[in-house]
Amino acid sequence: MNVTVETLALIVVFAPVIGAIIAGLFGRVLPAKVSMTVTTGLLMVAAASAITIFIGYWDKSLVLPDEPIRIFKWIDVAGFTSTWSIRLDAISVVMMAVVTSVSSMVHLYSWGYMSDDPFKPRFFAYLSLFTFAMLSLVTAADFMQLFFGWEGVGLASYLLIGFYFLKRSANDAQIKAFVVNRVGDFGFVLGIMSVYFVFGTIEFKDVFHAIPHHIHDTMGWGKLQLPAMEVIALLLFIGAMGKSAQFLLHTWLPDAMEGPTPVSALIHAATMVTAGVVLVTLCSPIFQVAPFASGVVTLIGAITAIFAATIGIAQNDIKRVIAYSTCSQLGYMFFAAGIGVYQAAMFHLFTHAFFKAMLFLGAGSVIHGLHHEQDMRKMGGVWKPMKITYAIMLIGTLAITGVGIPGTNFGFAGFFSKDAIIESAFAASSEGLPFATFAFWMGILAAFLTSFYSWRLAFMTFTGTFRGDAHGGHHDDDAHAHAVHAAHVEGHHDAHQEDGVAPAHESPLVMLVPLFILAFGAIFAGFIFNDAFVGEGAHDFWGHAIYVSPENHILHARHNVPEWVKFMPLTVTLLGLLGAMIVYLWNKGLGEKIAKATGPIHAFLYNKWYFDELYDAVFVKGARALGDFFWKVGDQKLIDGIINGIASDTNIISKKSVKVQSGYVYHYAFIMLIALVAFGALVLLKKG
Amino acid sequence: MSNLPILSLITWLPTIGAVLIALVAGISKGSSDKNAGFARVTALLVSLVTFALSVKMVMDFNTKETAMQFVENVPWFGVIHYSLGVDGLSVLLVLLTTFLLPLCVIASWKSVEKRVVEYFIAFLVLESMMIGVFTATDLVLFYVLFEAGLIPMYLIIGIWGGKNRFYAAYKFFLYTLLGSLFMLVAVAYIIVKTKTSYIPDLQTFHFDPAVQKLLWLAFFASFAVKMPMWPVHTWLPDAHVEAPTAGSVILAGVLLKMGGYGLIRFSLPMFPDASLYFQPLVYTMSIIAIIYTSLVAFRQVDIKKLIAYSSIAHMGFVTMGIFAFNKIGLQGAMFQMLSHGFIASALFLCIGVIYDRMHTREIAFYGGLVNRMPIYAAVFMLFTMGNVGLPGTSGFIGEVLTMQGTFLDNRIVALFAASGVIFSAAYMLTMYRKTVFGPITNPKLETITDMNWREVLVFLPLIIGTLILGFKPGLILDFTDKSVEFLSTQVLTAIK
Amino acid sequence: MNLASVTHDLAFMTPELVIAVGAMLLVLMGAFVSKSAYRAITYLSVVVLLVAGFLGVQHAPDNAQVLFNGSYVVDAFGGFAKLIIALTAACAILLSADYLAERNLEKPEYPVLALLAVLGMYVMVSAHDLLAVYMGVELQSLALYVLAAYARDDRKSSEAGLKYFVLGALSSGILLYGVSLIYGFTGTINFGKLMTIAKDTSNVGLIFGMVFVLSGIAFKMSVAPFHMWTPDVYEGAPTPSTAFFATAPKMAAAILLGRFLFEAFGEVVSQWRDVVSIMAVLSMFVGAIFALQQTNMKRLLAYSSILNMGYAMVAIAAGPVYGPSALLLFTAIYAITSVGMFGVLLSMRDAKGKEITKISGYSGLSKQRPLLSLALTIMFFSITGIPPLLGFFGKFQIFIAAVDGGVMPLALILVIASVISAFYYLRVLKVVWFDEPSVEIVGGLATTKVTVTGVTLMIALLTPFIGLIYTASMAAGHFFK
Amino acid sequence: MLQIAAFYILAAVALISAIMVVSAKNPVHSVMFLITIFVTTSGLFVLAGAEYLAMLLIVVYVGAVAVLFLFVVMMLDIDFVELKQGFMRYAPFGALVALVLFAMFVLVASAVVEAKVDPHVLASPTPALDVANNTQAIGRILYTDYILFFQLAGMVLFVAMIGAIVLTLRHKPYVKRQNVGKQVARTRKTGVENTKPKIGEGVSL
Amino acid sequence: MMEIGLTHYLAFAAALFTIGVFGIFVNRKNIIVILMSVEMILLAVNVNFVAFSVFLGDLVGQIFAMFVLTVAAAEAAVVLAILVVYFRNRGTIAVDDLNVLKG
Repeated sequence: MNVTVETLALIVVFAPVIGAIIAGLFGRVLPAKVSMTVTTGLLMVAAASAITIFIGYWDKSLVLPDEPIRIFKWIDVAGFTSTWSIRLDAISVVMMAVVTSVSSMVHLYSWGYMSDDPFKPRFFAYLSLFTFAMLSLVTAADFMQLFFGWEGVGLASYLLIGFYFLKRSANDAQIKAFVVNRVGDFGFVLGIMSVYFVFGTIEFKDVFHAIPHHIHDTMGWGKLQLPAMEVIALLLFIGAMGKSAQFLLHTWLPDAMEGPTPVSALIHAATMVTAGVVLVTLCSPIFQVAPFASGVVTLIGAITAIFAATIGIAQNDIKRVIAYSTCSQLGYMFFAAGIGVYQAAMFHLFTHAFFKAMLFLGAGSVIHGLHHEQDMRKMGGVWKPMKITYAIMLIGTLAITGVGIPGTNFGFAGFFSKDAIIESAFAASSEGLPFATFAFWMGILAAFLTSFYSWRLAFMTFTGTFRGDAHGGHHDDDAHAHAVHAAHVEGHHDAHQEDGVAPAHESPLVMLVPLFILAFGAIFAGFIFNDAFVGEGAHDFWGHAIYVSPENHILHARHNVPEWVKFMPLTVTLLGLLGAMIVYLWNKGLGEKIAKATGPIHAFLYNKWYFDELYDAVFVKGARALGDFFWKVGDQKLIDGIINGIASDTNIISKKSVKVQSGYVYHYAFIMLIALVAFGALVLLKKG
Repeated sequence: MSNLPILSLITWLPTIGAVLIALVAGISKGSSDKNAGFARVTALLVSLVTFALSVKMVMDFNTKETAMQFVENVPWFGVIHYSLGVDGLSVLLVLLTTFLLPLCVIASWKSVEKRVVEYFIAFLVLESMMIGVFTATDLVLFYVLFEAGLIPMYLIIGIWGGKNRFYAAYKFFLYTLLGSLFMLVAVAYIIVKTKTSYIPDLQTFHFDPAVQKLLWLAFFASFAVKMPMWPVHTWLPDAHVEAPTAGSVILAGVLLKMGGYGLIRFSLPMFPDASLYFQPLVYTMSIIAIIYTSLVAFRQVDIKKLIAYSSIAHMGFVTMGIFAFNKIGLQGAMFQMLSHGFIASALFLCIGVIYDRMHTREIAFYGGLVNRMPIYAAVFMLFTMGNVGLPGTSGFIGEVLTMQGTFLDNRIVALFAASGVIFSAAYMLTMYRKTVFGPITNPKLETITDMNWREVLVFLPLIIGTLILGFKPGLILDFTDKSVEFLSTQVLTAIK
Repeated sequence: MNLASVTHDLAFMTPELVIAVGAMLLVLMGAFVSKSAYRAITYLSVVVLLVAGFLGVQHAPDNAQVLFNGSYVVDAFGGFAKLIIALTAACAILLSADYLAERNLEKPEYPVLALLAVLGMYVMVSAHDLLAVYMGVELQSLALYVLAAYARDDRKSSEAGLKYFVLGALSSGILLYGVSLIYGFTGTINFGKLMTIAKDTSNVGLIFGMVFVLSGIAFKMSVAPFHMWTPDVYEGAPTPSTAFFATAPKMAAAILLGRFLFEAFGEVVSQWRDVVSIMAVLSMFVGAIFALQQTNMKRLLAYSSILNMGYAMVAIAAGPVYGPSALLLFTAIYAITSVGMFGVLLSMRDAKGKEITKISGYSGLSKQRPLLSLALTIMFFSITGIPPLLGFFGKFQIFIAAVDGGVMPLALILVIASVISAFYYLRVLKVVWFDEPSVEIVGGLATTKVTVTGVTLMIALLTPFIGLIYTASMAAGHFFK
Repeated sequence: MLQIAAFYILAAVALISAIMVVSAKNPVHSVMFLITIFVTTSGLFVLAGAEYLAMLLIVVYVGAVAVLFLFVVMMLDIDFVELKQGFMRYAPFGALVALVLFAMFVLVASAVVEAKVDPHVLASPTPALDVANNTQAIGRILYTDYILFFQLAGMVLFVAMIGAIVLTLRHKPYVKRQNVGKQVARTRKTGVENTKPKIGEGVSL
Repeated sequence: MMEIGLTHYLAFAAALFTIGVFGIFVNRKNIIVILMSVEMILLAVNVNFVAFSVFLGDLVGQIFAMFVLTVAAAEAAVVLAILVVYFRNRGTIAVDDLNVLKG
């Protein structure tokens, strides 16, 4: 093969954008199939190239260039330089493979899922655009380009969440996603500026090389001086929190489920939300010299993991459950990064991409089969018409709950990555890293909850009897398809209506094939790549991409943790399964009873800890009130009031003083005389 | 060809066109329709030729040079000369002006129905004044043209404006007049003291620091009103709301830039000490502008007002960048001005498109436009994102550079300014959602039509410009580079 | 003083002689030729003025010529002023022709009286002793009193004449009292001698007298607080007379005041700067504030006049070194603009030929008479001082003078007054451009059209060539070192 | 001594008359008191040695101006109005201002003693009495040094003449005036016209 | 000081002037009295001139006074003509009625 890695990388990054441009600009005039074929085809090509690079790198048959591939100069002002580049290192190679493969699967899947939608070209254009943005994010060689991709995926996410533009809730959700992300970006931008302020460059390589010279730098304002590295790390982490929906900035992710399900799979599970993890991993040289910031990462990650899991158990919307699950898993990744096992974080990211995408797509299959019903309370017994989907979902559940046999190399993908994280956390706690102990216990607890809600989902959806009404199942939640669907539904599905069996149908092959492929990943990804990512080969595999300070041996230390620690995750997972079986399989209705019995707690969880309400009251209402205040009081009353007041006062003065002009000669004469006397007196007094 | 007074030509060609229209319309007592047609075509041709000339000028411009280029110099009266010239700071602003004018003419093609002849005369005269402001290298000539623009703009708002146009026109006129007159006093002082009004000479003159402060304030009074900066901004929303679409485009696209240009051209190099002294003041005002007006924009029910407030916020970035006194900040400010010239203009044109159809700018009136106007929705989305400062659009570069420049100088200020990125997203996207997304609820919108080819033609160059500048900011930054560097070193050495 | 020196001196006075002889000849012509000669006389008087104006410049020597034992001075300063006075007066006379004919007032005495008033103004601007001041002022005033009351069947006109006279006579008395004090305390009334005396001795009587004379001239200039007659007289007098009042006499009085203060008291600026400054501020205040309430265009322009004379006072307050050229340039531009504005005012006639003086009558003018409203707009923006119109340069020069002369606070007050005044000018323009027409406006007559067009073109197009006027005013303003 | 007495008497009479001018109810009385002022002031002039002006004052003021006033007062046939309320209301403040003015005048006048005038400054020093008396002295310079003002005074009077005529002269259309030219130019042709009116039509004149 | 000096004359003139001025602005009766007050003012000025002239030994003052006299006569002629015209229009010469023009 004469094709160089550079060429492949270029294909990977730019194939999607070409597809996006074609479908976006000409989608309206070309037949929908053309747009779909072009975008999907190009993504397949990109995926093939990316996987080629990945495999090549993995089996060391391919050497990555040290220098990023420079494409064109973007910004260049006084050392504030950003060049469009493709950075090739372990992180970007892994991410490219993940992104393009998941994305191409999602493209393919969407042929089936979106078959009824009148705006297919637009959808595919957005998907490809997203892929391009994500790729430019993971291959960025400097902070600015990273930010470009960062915002680009934000834009694509915004567009896709609001894809059903007739739906009010979708429109609100898209704005929420964008604005909350912007809050993160606020920190991120400041972080980038701090980087430039401290290092005088924003090129990753130069920055990371220069770190030893700047470890003790401080920055701030006036008397307030803080350690520069901590500040930078924290600010960057705020950005990561936004994108990865971490605790406090998580509120947008569940709402983002308003978008079509393939979008949720691609963006809000497998790729975009992991950008934060990528960022922290990429900046490991900074985080490694910023212990406080790393501690914060650990803490937030751990809180997110448990917090999202608690909410997950109380949700009824199938996609929201998976969304909170995503949130929770991201928490794992973050606390892994926080304690310095970036490799484990990346590993979990990698495996999670497969099984979470698969879960979403499986859920999408169910939703599709049930004509866009998402409420699990109205499901049940779906396994019968959708056996393949059921099987896929079971694999996904096993993968996410991390089923595997400790001490051996047998297990689903999640087993390897999650256990690596939990064990590392324990190892870190014995090293005395901040919040590591907390993270460990939270990880364990979250694993239990993960198992519980994952199985709950599986049981509620697939087993038992169908609880929905035959026709009411499909609803206004898919606004485009609404009109189109009506006929579709009436025509096809009344036929296989049986008692207790869902009026569903198995998804077409075009939707199932991606599921199979992802299932393969979900089963074997952990097994295959365990060694390279977090095992003995980790050091070679990651190379310079991840920096771990010399004192940090957690990745090795995790092998030496006590046995109970190694078995702990599996135990709690099985406990969770047991719990779910008790509540949802064997005792029908127990779920509701528990919910009623724990009234306030359930409400608290069901309402997502009331974060939306809190934010709405504080930020949204606050901003509105402040805006009104500034506008009506500041602008209108005060500023315009003063100005109009001056004008009207002038007018009043004018009205009063014009009376002097009385028309009487003697008044005029008198005034002249007074003036004369006054002027005379003035000069006389001046003379003394 | 090198002897061709190209700057004079660019500057005065529109006026000549205006005179031509006036003469022909005055002589022919024929039907007013015929005159109107003639006025439109002439205005378009003249503005296009002007644009072509300025493109040629930009092509010939030497970006490696810091001195004024294409210099023309003729004694005018006293020490005052009619002297023109462009450097990196002004050359692109000239181009921006000449670029926007043909778009304005096309945008007004059908939407202006009454007094068409006068309208285009006013516009062409205004163009001359605006170009002149950027090409003048004589302080008095600058002032003359700076203020002369008031007359046509007053008439444009007053005659072709909306319901409440008198109030808006008054407010616009009196606000700016007050500001400029203070500047005039300072101009007089400078001329008396230095016996010259040639700007490059003045920039090397060192004023006594105490005097500098007063002069700076006087100049600032004028530029701050023009920018406009909080708290002298309230004329802008009113003016925008009442002005016709093309008037808003010019107002946002060019007139506001005069303030920023003035600060860069005069305040910084001529009064460096005072600029430093007043830096906290400007920072404060900029930050308030960014946060305060963003919050106010959030609450607007009139689309134009919203965009107007957003303009104020964006100009806040410009002032902040300018007063960071470093190259990045200044480059960012220059870029932000030009970029805002594209994006704000385009947004006002977007509003014009639906205003022409429905004659209202109430956000609540609209909703679901995407159903009937997909192309419009896409275009509007692009510029909404540009205004939000999304990377890939020109809006981003300006914001990030000004913030970075400020950050180097003052962390806290940059911190506050960065919060602007959140607010702008919030109000722009909310507005977009309310007007474009959702189902059509207002029956009057059932028959609204998408953009026609003429409207697309107007937007096309703006779209291309916004995107190209977003990806190749060097197109602008290379032009401004030398001049900004010269300026920033000059200022920094003067301060130290 | 012998015959030879009288002949010598008279040679420098050709302009004055032309006017005097012209006036007398025209009176004779009016008396012996039929009534239809009115128009011919009007045009002839315009010719006389143009000739006089031209000669005024032509005969202005490079070095000031002091004539008649130091009573009279012919120099570039006066020459410049004389040209403008003649030009604007000629315009004003031209404006009167059709107006008076339409009202059966077309008597040959009108242009003759105007000519004689101009003669008075010529004496005023050339006066070099207080006797010449007095005679010039009286000659001018007496003619103006008559012109104010000229529409003798109009109640307002005669009231205007009477008011003007009563107050004018009082101001003459004040002026004279001042003159007598100056004379008594110094023994001379000659400006040149006064300067040396004032420099050496600071005498209460002298300064006191100076203030009185200053007040007397300020009255003629309609500077606050001696302005009270202005709006009433402007409103009451026949409009062509008002046009005349608002232009040449203002210029003459301003120049006279300038000369009096600069030449006789130029060495003791501090003695009069306070008074002049107070007057300037008061005038600006009155001109800006009082005008806001006006509904009558003539009154509005009266206050505008007061305002602008306030600006002129700023130039005077700037002192003898920097003030004169600014004073010349400003008052010249003001006078030209002013006569143009009155040209528009005289063009405002309804279908019956009745003049429209209410501002509300201007509504929708732009729809009916676009060119006229364009002219009005240009003039109003010019007098507001908006560049690139001519008015700006006058104001700019005042700023320069104020800075140079160290009266910066006045410049700042000027700024505020300008903005307030812009408000009422804009109010008129708003009515003109934005309101719907209420009455039919038929527009002007031939003579007004000529004047309005001429002035408008001058204001609008002279900007590139402002250097000419500027250089002239600078040269003429340098009479005092 | 006589001089002093004369001065005080004349001055007192003049001032009292002045007050009477202002306060008399009947305008005719006012004119009479005005004449008194002129006459007494004339006396004061004589006392000072300016006899030519004294004479002129009588001739011009009493002979022309005062008579003109009297004539107008009679012609206009004005009612004798009472002093209105306004007078009393404004009088105190007016009087105060007038008093201040007067005080300032006196203050200034008293400073004249210190003022020293350099004789070289004088433009037209009074010649010694043996060279020329007051009238002669004035005559010598009036038509030479002050020829310009003499001419200007002529113009002033000219204006006054034209002004007075133009304001008051009226050509009443119903008054038949003799037009000599017209009478002389009359010929038979123009004088007589023969018409033959039909019945009932009449002749237009 | 038994000698009649310049100050005496000046004081007399000042008094006359003041009374004249006072006459102008306190008068509410008719305009003619105002006109007479004006004449008094001019007379006061003339007294000043003559007094100064005599005491300075300079004729300019008397010449000046003469011209003042002339002008005063001319003024009187003009003003009385205006007054007559005014009376014809209004039928009154009361000072208070002279206020159609105001504001």
